[in-house]
Amino acid sequence: MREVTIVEAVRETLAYEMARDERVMVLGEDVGKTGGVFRATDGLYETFGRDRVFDAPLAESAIIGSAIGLAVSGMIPIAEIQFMGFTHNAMNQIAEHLARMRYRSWGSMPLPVTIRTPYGGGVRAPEMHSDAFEAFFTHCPGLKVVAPATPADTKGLLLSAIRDPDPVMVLEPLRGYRLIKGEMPDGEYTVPIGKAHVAREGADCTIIAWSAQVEVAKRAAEEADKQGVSVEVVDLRTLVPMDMETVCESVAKTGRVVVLQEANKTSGFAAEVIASIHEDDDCFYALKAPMVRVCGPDTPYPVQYFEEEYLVTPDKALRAVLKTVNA
Amino acid sequence: MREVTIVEAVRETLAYEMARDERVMVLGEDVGKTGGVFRATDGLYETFGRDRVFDAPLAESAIIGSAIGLAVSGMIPIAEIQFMGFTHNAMNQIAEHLARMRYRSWGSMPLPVTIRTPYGGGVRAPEMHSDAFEAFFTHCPGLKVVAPATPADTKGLLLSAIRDPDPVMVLEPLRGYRLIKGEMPDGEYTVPIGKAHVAREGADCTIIAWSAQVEVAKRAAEEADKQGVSVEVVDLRTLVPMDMETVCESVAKTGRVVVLQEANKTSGFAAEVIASIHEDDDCFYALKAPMVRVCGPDTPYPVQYFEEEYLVTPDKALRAVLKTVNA
Amino acid sequence: MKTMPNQIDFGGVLVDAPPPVQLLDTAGNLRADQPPMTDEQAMEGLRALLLGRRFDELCILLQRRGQMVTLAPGIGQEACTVGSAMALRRDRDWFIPQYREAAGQLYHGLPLVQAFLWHMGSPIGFAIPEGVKMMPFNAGVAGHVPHAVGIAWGLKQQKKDGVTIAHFGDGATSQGDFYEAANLAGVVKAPVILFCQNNEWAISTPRSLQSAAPTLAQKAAAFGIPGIQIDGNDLFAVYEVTRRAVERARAGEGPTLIEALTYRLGIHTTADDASRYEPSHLKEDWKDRDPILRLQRHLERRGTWNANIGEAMEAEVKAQLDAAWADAQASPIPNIGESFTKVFAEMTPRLREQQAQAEGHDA
Amino acid sequence: MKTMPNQIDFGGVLVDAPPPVQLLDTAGNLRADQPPMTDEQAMEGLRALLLGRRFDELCILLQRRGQMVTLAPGIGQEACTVGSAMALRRDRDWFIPQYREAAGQLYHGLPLVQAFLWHMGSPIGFAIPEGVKMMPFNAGVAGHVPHAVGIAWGLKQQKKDGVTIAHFGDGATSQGDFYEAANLAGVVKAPVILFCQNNEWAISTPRSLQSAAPTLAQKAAAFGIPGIQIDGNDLFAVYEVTRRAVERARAGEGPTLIEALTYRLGIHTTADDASRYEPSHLKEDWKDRDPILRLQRHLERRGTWNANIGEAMEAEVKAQLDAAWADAQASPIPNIGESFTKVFAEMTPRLREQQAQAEGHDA
Ligand SMILES: Cc1ncc(C[n+]2csc(CCOP(=O)(O)OP(=O)(O)O)c2C)c(N)n1
Ligand SMILES: Cc1ncc(C[n+]2csc(CCOP(=O)(O)OP(=O)(O)O)c2C)c(N)n1
Ligand SMILES: [Mg+2]
Ligand SMILES: [Mg+2]
Repeated sequence: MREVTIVEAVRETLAYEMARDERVMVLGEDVGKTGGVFRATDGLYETFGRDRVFDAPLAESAIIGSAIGLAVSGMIPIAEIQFMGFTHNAMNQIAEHLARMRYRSWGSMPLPVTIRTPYGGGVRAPEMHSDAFEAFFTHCPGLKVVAPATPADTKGLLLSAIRDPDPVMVLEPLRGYRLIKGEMPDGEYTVPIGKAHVAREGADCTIIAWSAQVEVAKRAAEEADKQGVSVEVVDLRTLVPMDMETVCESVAKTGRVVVLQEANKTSGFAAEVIASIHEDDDCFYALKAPMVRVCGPDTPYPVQYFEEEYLVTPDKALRAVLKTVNA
Repeated sequence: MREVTIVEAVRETLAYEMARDERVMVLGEDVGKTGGVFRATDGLYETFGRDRVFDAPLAESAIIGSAIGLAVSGMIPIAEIQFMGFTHNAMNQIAEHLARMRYRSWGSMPLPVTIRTPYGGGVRAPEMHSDAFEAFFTHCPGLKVVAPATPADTKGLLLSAIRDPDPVMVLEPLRGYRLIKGEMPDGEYTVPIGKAHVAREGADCTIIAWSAQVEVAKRAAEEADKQGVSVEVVDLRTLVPMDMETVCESVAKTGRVVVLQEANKTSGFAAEVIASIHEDDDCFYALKAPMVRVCGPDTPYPVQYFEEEYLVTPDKALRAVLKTVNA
Repeated sequence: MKTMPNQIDFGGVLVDAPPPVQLLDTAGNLRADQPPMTDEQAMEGLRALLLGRRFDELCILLQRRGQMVTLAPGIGQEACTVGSAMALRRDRDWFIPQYREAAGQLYHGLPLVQAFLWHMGSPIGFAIPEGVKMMPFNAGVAGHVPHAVGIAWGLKQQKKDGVTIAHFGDGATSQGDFYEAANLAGVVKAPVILFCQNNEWAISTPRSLQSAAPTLAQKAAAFGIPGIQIDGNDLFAVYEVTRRAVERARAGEGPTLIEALTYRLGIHTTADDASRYEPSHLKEDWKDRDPILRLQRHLERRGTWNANIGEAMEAEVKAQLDAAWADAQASPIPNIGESFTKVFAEMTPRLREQQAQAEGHDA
Repeated sequence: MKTMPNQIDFGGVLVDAPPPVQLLDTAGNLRADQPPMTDEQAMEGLRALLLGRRFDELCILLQRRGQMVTLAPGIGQEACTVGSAMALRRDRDWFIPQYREAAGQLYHGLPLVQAFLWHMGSPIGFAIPEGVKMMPFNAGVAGHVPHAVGIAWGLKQQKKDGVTIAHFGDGATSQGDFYEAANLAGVVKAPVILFCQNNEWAISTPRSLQSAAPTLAQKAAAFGIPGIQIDGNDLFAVYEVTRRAVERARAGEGPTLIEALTYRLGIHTTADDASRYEPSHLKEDWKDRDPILRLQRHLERRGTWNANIGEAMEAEVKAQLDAAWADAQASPIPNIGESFTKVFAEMTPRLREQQAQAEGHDA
């Protein structure tokens, strides 16, 4: 175990799997010599060469579309989209083709494609560079969606994603790339897709979070502790398929739920979390108070002036916790 | 008042507004001579000429992207996307540009653009021609989304959309184009964006629906009547902004909620409806039983063999009503 | 600085687009020293054209009777798909269809029964059999072009000796995916043939409204790859030009864009009504350029074909179609429950639950 | 069939791409009979180049000090944006930027204070003042190209006498939106200039990996419109070729694609580290071709410019920048509450609620 950042976890995992399996290749904008704009592919070009670490033309739809073909031909492509906002440019390939090919071909054409993309804001980036619309990918049947919060989970989930016979979107916490540090196991290490994780135990209220929001949740929990409220934090890790078992266990214990979501509120993934808990009889009857969402407002992601006010903060999360605990 | 179909309502509304305001133009694939693949623009080409009824090259992103420019230049463009599935190809223009331009330009560049598209399945069309991912558009700040269920609402909402200073997605019930008939007022007639409508009064349970699901809801309500259960049907009409007032009034009355959604379940708009009701204190404490979603399964929209089994039927809706009433 | 209809303007340098390649004229005369294939091969090609034609005709009939779903026949365009498929090696080269290529797909190895099942709306029609190098038909215009490029690129990387061909229409050349993929193909020198069937229409939109480019072949200039315009109703021209492009691709020289001039002698799809927009004389004008007639005329002149042989061929094709159609009808109808197993390699908990519901286990 | 580096292959017909248009060589010698503009205009152009250069330099400095957000300077490329803006009429022609065009935007009417506010991350920097024919900068590569085409098309439909110009980079020419929009522009003969600044890099991706097309100008062939390659560090060539394209557009003859050869003498953005990928000699090679130096050399030879005049101009530009920067800093900081009012013309109930929350009314 070593302490690494998220971006180091990504890089080492890619290097590990590329060394192990020569079918694995990386393609995307600027993934080559410069090692990706966040250095997530740093050094791969030098080790594995241009064919397996491919600086693609500036065309997201062609990146995903050709990754589909590469997979059909026998390769295991990992496509990087430089910022999540630009997955919009490839939406047709992702939602209509990548996600549906196994189904369309009635099982005859599985696509082991991984899409990695930095996700969310908080680093004062320009417009379109801070998008968080994971909800949409979770609404595309045929796609799995993971959103790790720690370096270890980043390694474990990325490795699982690459080896998964189906397409997986790996949403990497942009603002955590360098800020979030943590222990990461060496060598073989996978985290199963579809398993949530209790990141912190507590008794009075459950905060459900994923990706960068897990940090926010933990800080809110610490604050809550000082006020005598014991908060459990469930890190979903995987959004599709969601681990209702772990969620319901926590809800059964605390009876109170706060969901954190960086994206703008309306139709975000928090709504699915709430609806899923609501419609699960065991979960529902354990609830002692209405669940609360803490989300970004329904404006576009703002320019840098308002960024901090836009984001979900430990303070906002704490207020929601106290509200539900006192409801 | 005359009885017309949905597609006739669309056509007459377009003709009405184009005659009234010469800035209004229609662009899309095959909207010209052939009058659109559903004949929604039939006759417009002959009346208003090629410039205002423009057969675009087969390029959805250019259709929406150029509509943005047309609006900036002073036109009022109505873009038709031939089937909703192909809005995926224009997602970057819709989500990143059209929806955000007013905000990006800090209010200086409003975009009065209307996007019309047939939405949903049920007509045994090929793959990608039956998509229903309204949820995504409702997650794009800056977009309004309407989904009429009747010819009168189609006219009223389409007219409001064209005149709205902001971009509006008009989702037209594909399978209702010819099947749904109803009275439509002549001349000036608008339905305000953001107002739901109680399509049927009832006392024991509220079904919330939109677009083609309103018909399904009504039929389920009739069946329920026979079994002594009185069902109220709320036709949302507008998804963004959602009319929580009308919804909550109905919930306060019945205390029970079933939401119908044609799209696959996970992260669909029904989740937002449920989360919104759940977090509204007045609504929440009026609930006598957990709310229920009735949705499409989380598979891609199927080939024709399974289409009927995939869709939400009055029978499935009825079962949900009975379940919640007996809960 | 004005360009003439067939001229291309490069910063003031005007270039004439060369005329389309033709090896057989409408009357069936050979316009080359040698035919590009043996008479035997030509007869095999003729039979494939006929099978495609009769398959499409039968399916339209069955569709009108309610036994099939909306479909897009390739009537009049069969030389494009068959001729190009003949230039491939089935065991290693990939044929990536749009939705109008049944003739070529059958030639390349799609079992006839599956083609019927596809048009019946059965999911089994989409399951590509082991060993058949093909993707299922794609209803989204141009979306498959990057797939074809990706496959070709992957084969090259793995040093597998294969090329791919993607078929698409004139309308598809307006889609971002076509351009992005073709540009990428040029960069990686992917062994791919981009085969555009310019049938003059994209539903009701005429070729002239699709692009101001006088030829679609010249779009190749945007990608730094060769582009060539051919007579798409001439099996020999299609075969020979594709064959050369395949050779080029196999030799590592990269992609080629082929624009085949053809015409939709049938219908756009069974859901379309062309009388609303298509000038009736156009179809008439093109009837005489029918690729089947043309090849028959040529082979008749060579003594390889005559009316009797033609009849026998028709009977054989009919018998083959009837047998496959019977098989298709007898094919088991998959259960909706099965569809839940096709989303992922393993069902998620939610899918399992939904499967149980759909199968009525929890009604 | 192999093409030479600058050749285009049309079905076997090989065409040489013409050399880039140049009116001023590196030494400042005029390579034409007449300069395309008066000395007065040229001095105005020089001042605009300088203002753009000093603005960018100042902003980089301020960014390094933490007073500005990530930004993309146009250092070395100013002749492209200023020269093309000089060919427009501010009161009716539209300038549609990507993100690297401050020099041209300032020339076309963007108030300097707003340019500062933009780079400070203030939303006010994005509010286009009444009467300025411009869209706010676009962070999504090529996404604005269809907007420019749409504006041009709309002006034409409304018989308003205006043209539009869209600026974008070499990388942008790989995006579907560029191709789709340019193709549409050809079809509707939109009065638009598609101005590609080929600065040899898209972040770390060299031009050679962006497309196999030997020139980007030849992509015009795909759209049936003229394409022309020019020296982008030559203000005269940029101005003159753009002017002719504008004239053509105004006369109803449709769009032109211009590829300007230039180089990113500065940085990609303040977030990039070019030392990781850029061979250091390249920037050195290009330094002598600096568009400002070149114009100064020319004007010095004509007796219009000398070191003293240059110093005065520098001082004037500096004073202008200092004043505007002071204004920008004094500009009121908008309240987050205001941002809720910019989503729609009227706030929705939910936005009103969220506004109240954000302003702490319901804490
Ligand atoms: C991306 C996309 N947009 C729109 C459609 C609807 N559509 C189906 S076929 C067609 C015309 C296609 O024309 P072309 O590419 O020339 O092929 P053809 O049908 O003539 O073979 C259109 C617009 C679609 N299937 N996909
Ligand atoms: C659609 C999209 N994809 C990716 C990016 C990330 N990105 C920002 S600038 C850039 C390179 C652009 O290169 P080019 O078009 O040549 O313009 P230049 O920066 O050289 O002026 C990339 C990939 C983006 N902004 N938009
Ligand atoms: Mg066609
Ligand atoms: Mg560049």
